[in-house]
Amino acid sequence: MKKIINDPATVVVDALRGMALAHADLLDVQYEPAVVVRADAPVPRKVALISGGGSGHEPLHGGFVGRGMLDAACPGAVFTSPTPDQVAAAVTRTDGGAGALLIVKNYTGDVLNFETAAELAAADGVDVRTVVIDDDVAVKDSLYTAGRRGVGGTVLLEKIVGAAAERGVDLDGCEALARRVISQVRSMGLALTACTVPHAGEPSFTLADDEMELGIGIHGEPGRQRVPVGSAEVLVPALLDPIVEDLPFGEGDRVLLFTNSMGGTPLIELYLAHGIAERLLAERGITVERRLVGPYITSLEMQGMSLTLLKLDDEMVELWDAPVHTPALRWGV
Amino acid sequence: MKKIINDPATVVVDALRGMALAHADLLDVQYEPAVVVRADAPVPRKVALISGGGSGHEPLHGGFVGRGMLDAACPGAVFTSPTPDQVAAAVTRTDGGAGALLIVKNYTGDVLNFETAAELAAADGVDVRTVVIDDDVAVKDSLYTAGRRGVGGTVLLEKIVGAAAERGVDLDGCEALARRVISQVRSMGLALTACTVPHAGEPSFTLADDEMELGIGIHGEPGRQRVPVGSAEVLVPALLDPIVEDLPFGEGDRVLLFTNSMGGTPLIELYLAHGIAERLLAERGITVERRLVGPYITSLEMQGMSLTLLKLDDEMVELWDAPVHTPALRWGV
Amino acid sequence: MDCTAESVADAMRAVAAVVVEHRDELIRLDREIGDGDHGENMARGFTALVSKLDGNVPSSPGGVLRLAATTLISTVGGAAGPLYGTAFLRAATSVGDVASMDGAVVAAALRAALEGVVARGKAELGDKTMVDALTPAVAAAESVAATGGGVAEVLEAAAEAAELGADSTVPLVARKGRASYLGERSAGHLDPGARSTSLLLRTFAGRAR
Amino acid sequence: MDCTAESVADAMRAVAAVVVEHRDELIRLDREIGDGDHGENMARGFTALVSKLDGNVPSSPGGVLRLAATTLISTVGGAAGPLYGTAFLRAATSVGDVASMDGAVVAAALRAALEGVVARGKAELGDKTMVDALTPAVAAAESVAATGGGVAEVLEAAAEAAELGADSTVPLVARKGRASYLGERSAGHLDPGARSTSLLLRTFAGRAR
Ligand SMILES: Nc1ncnc2c1ncn2[C@@H]1O[C@H](COP(=O)(O)OP(=O)(O)O)[C@@H](O)[C@H]1O
Ligand SMILES: Nc1ncnc2c1ncn2[C@@H]1O[C@H](COP(=O)(O)OP(=O)(O)O)[C@@H](O)[C@H]1O
Ligand SMILES: [Mg+2]
Ligand SMILES: [Mg+2]
Ligand SMILES: [Mg+2]
Ligand SMILES: [Mg+2]
Repeated sequence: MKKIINDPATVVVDALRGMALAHADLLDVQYEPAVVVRADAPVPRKVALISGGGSGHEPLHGGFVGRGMLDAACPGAVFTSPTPDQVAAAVTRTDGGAGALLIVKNYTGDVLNFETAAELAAADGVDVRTVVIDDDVAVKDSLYTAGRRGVGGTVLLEKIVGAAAERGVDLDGCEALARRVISQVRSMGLALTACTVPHAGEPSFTLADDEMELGIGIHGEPGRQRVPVGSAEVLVPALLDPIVEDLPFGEGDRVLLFTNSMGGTPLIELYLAHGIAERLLAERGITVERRLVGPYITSLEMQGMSLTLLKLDDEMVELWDAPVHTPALRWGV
Repeated sequence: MKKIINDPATVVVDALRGMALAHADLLDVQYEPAVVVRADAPVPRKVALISGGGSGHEPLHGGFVGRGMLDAACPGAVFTSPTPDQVAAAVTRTDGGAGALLIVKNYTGDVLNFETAAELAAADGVDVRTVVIDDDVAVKDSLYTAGRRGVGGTVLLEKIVGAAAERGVDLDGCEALARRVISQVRSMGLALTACTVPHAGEPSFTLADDEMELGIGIHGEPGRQRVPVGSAEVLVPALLDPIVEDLPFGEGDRVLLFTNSMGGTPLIELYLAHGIAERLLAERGITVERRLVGPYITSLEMQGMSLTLLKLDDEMVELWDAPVHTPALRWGV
Repeated sequence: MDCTAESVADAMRAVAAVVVEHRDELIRLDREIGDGDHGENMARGFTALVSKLDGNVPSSPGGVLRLAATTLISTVGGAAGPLYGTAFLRAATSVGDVASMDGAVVAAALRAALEGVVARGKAELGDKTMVDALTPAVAAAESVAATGGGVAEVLEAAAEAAELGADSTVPLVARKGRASYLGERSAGHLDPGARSTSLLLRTFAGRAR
Repeated sequence: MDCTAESVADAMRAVAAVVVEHRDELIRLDREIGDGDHGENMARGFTALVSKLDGNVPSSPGGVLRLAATTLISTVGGAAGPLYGTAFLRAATSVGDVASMDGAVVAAALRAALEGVVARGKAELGDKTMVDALTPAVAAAESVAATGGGVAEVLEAAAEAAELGADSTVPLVARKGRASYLGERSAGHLDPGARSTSLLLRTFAGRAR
């Protein structure tokens, strides 16, 4: 394992210290328990948007804290969901009197820990709602699994609902919008290499030189299927087709295409893949109206990528374009 | 070699196609010869800022084309400087009547190709100036080498001079400012893993599990010294000390600290390293007034990082803060 | 033996040592069909519990169990944190404020723990989770307690059954937790949470002797 | 033999084939002390030259050399592009518009090429660059031409000297180009540009026989 770290047990806190210094104008970082809070929190009469999950997916979620997106993020240990007291502290710190919306990615650990936190916060009299995002089409037979995982769609959800909350939409409205985004977003990812969790010290899995994991999650957990690596012309439809067919997306649909790096895949490959995905969508008569290309929801140093497709309507486009000022996404300000 | 590509010979053009689709509002991409041009070029009476170099360092340089930064970028083959006709075409496309400033990283190939292009453009009657950036303190004995390489300082140079050009500073002024930045910026990098150039198909070098290359360039060329990997508390000063001692930077100096990933190092490690660098600078009485943290000048999928330190004055701070609207850097708009 | 607050606290310290010792094994098991953090999560949680117990042991066995619950909930994270946390919380409630536990109290506490885990995680027997270790352990504990067995006998029976239960997860296809994403590929691996449950019970049994 | 535009064009086609054949070797050499692109750069440039020559061969040897120069400059990039480009440009100028070259014209063209490379790249003998192959080649060519040698003899002598010159770069510490960043670690490796220069001259010599 080669990493720029000190003690594996303190990686998250050590990184938070650097993040706090790098973005002191935007973020207020608490350590006991660990919470990344918007510098001007609580914002009076604004719905507080809170998310979190295991660390190792940076910039998700801490990089999305700030005006027009999250009010707080709760970073767990690497690939381990945060504890309820982190989430409860986040609610307390950001509650502006309009309630809090918890954005939870669908993993057993995340769901259980946020559930406990919601009980604690409700006991404190805060109106807390929870939405669970499960956009990963790679997980089949959800009856026989923990259900579809929350992956790339989370970034789009946080941006769009973040913009609504910033505009003063109330808790009911934010919750309904979040559920609408969840119902219209689908993702799938692949890994060319594994990643190494610092405290584990060894890669999560091993792939031969000509193999990839199709349908990988974002936690270094193996994917659904190990298949031979192909050219980009083969890989991109292997992700895109299941996504399109799942919702399904069809001719005439307007979409946001999010081409994401798992961390180790460089931008030159990502742009290359993005170009192919746009071409394939055009061939299906689907209009790409907005796009996001870059490493926004990652798995440490894993090489690989994911595609996310969100069916847009006018309101979502407007909310996507609305100002955002966070470490990782910034426009309109 | 595992990459999301088709034919290694067309990687750059294939990636440019995706980039053009992803950023159609900002960029106009030409293919024969390959040039990434600001969508609203030429901007009348504005000095045209042009840079370029081998591809594989994304987002450098194409990701820095746009308002407040570059007017055009010339992407060569991967790790191969562009040809003179690319640069000449960039000058022709962006010349707004106020002349052009070529920003060249100090590598034999880049210098020679831009030199030829400058001759071609001058023959066409355009006032062309060239500045060569050589901020890599890892290269010693510059009398016996091709001189120090241009690395991380390039990003800061392009942002600061780009802001000046956008404000209407003339060619003399832009050139003088560029030379001032070059005189005050220093960098150094390290690699934990090698990268693989697509057409080569094999890693540029091999490192044992406990080795790193200190003083790595950005082209997968081996560094000056192969040393054992240490903890972040050892690695960060190994980069920072030679930088601070070179200029030298001293107590009371105001600086911009740029903590850069070589591509494969994830943000969690980068923030961790950034935090240590800030602490070490504070211990030396050096004030970090601005910072940039992320993968902005990379070596494909290489794991590693670099630090860049720029001594600031009021004018540079103001120009750094000025609006910029490019694919990779965006604020104030 | 006397099953007082002090002896439950000692058992918790012993569990912490065992979990730390088996940290890498649990990580490896979780790497195979999960995300490789189970050993680290459990070690972090029980290490935190040990420092909380230092010089500050609650006055009843139930108090120690409650402290274990809140500490695990606030330090473990992941799926295991809330599940083990709920297990200890329900056990604590079941034990109440008795000063010393006997075999029947222990068996009832185990039953409450199992019910908590199932209430939280909704896993059924055969889903390849810690429930597969805990369910037979509870049954064995109850049958020994029903015939008047003491704490040592109850826990010995539970530990033995948990080991067999954990081993029974190997051929199973996971239907809950992270391993379920693997589908058929999860078969052939021991479930890390079932393994940690059997380690816990084995250690408790060892201290009760 | 007759050294006309057609035969120079044929020689360029032969060079392209040889460069493509040695592409991986040149990449490997450049990977060791550079950035691993020299073989790809040269193959790209000469392949482009071959398509330009298809059905459109300039009317004089000088014209072919000039076409080689502009094509290499606009397709090779890196250090090698401008250096080989300048070399062919200066050679073309030196040859002028003669319809066929003799030994003396070839030797003079090689001298002009060397001067162009040195003017552009400022490398001295012993800096571990293509100059170390080209310099002895020019000297050998000139001495054969001075005693009335024909094109074939002149190029044979140049090729032989270039090979020795290229080999002589192995122990050197680079002081120019990318290899110079390695300092002492550049010693023990053959310079890729010197190797490609010797391949070019060997191929020219082969076609001249
Ligand atoms: N729904 C569930 N019910 C019971 N146990 C579960 C459930 N989901 C997961 N587990 C247990 O949790 C263990 C994994 O714990 P851990 O690795 O710490 O959490 P995570 O899966 O969040 O990384 C599994 O091996 C399994 O025994
Ligand atoms: N200043 C110079 N003068 C002469 N030859 C040089 C000089 N710099 C580099 N070279 C030659 O160029 C070769 C490298 O070419 P190439 O790999 O194509 O370009 P780059 O170094 O830009 O990647 C070296 O092996 C060396 O022979
Ligand atoms: Mg986990
Ligand atoms: Mg090169
Ligand atoms: Mg786990
Ligand atoms: Mg090279």
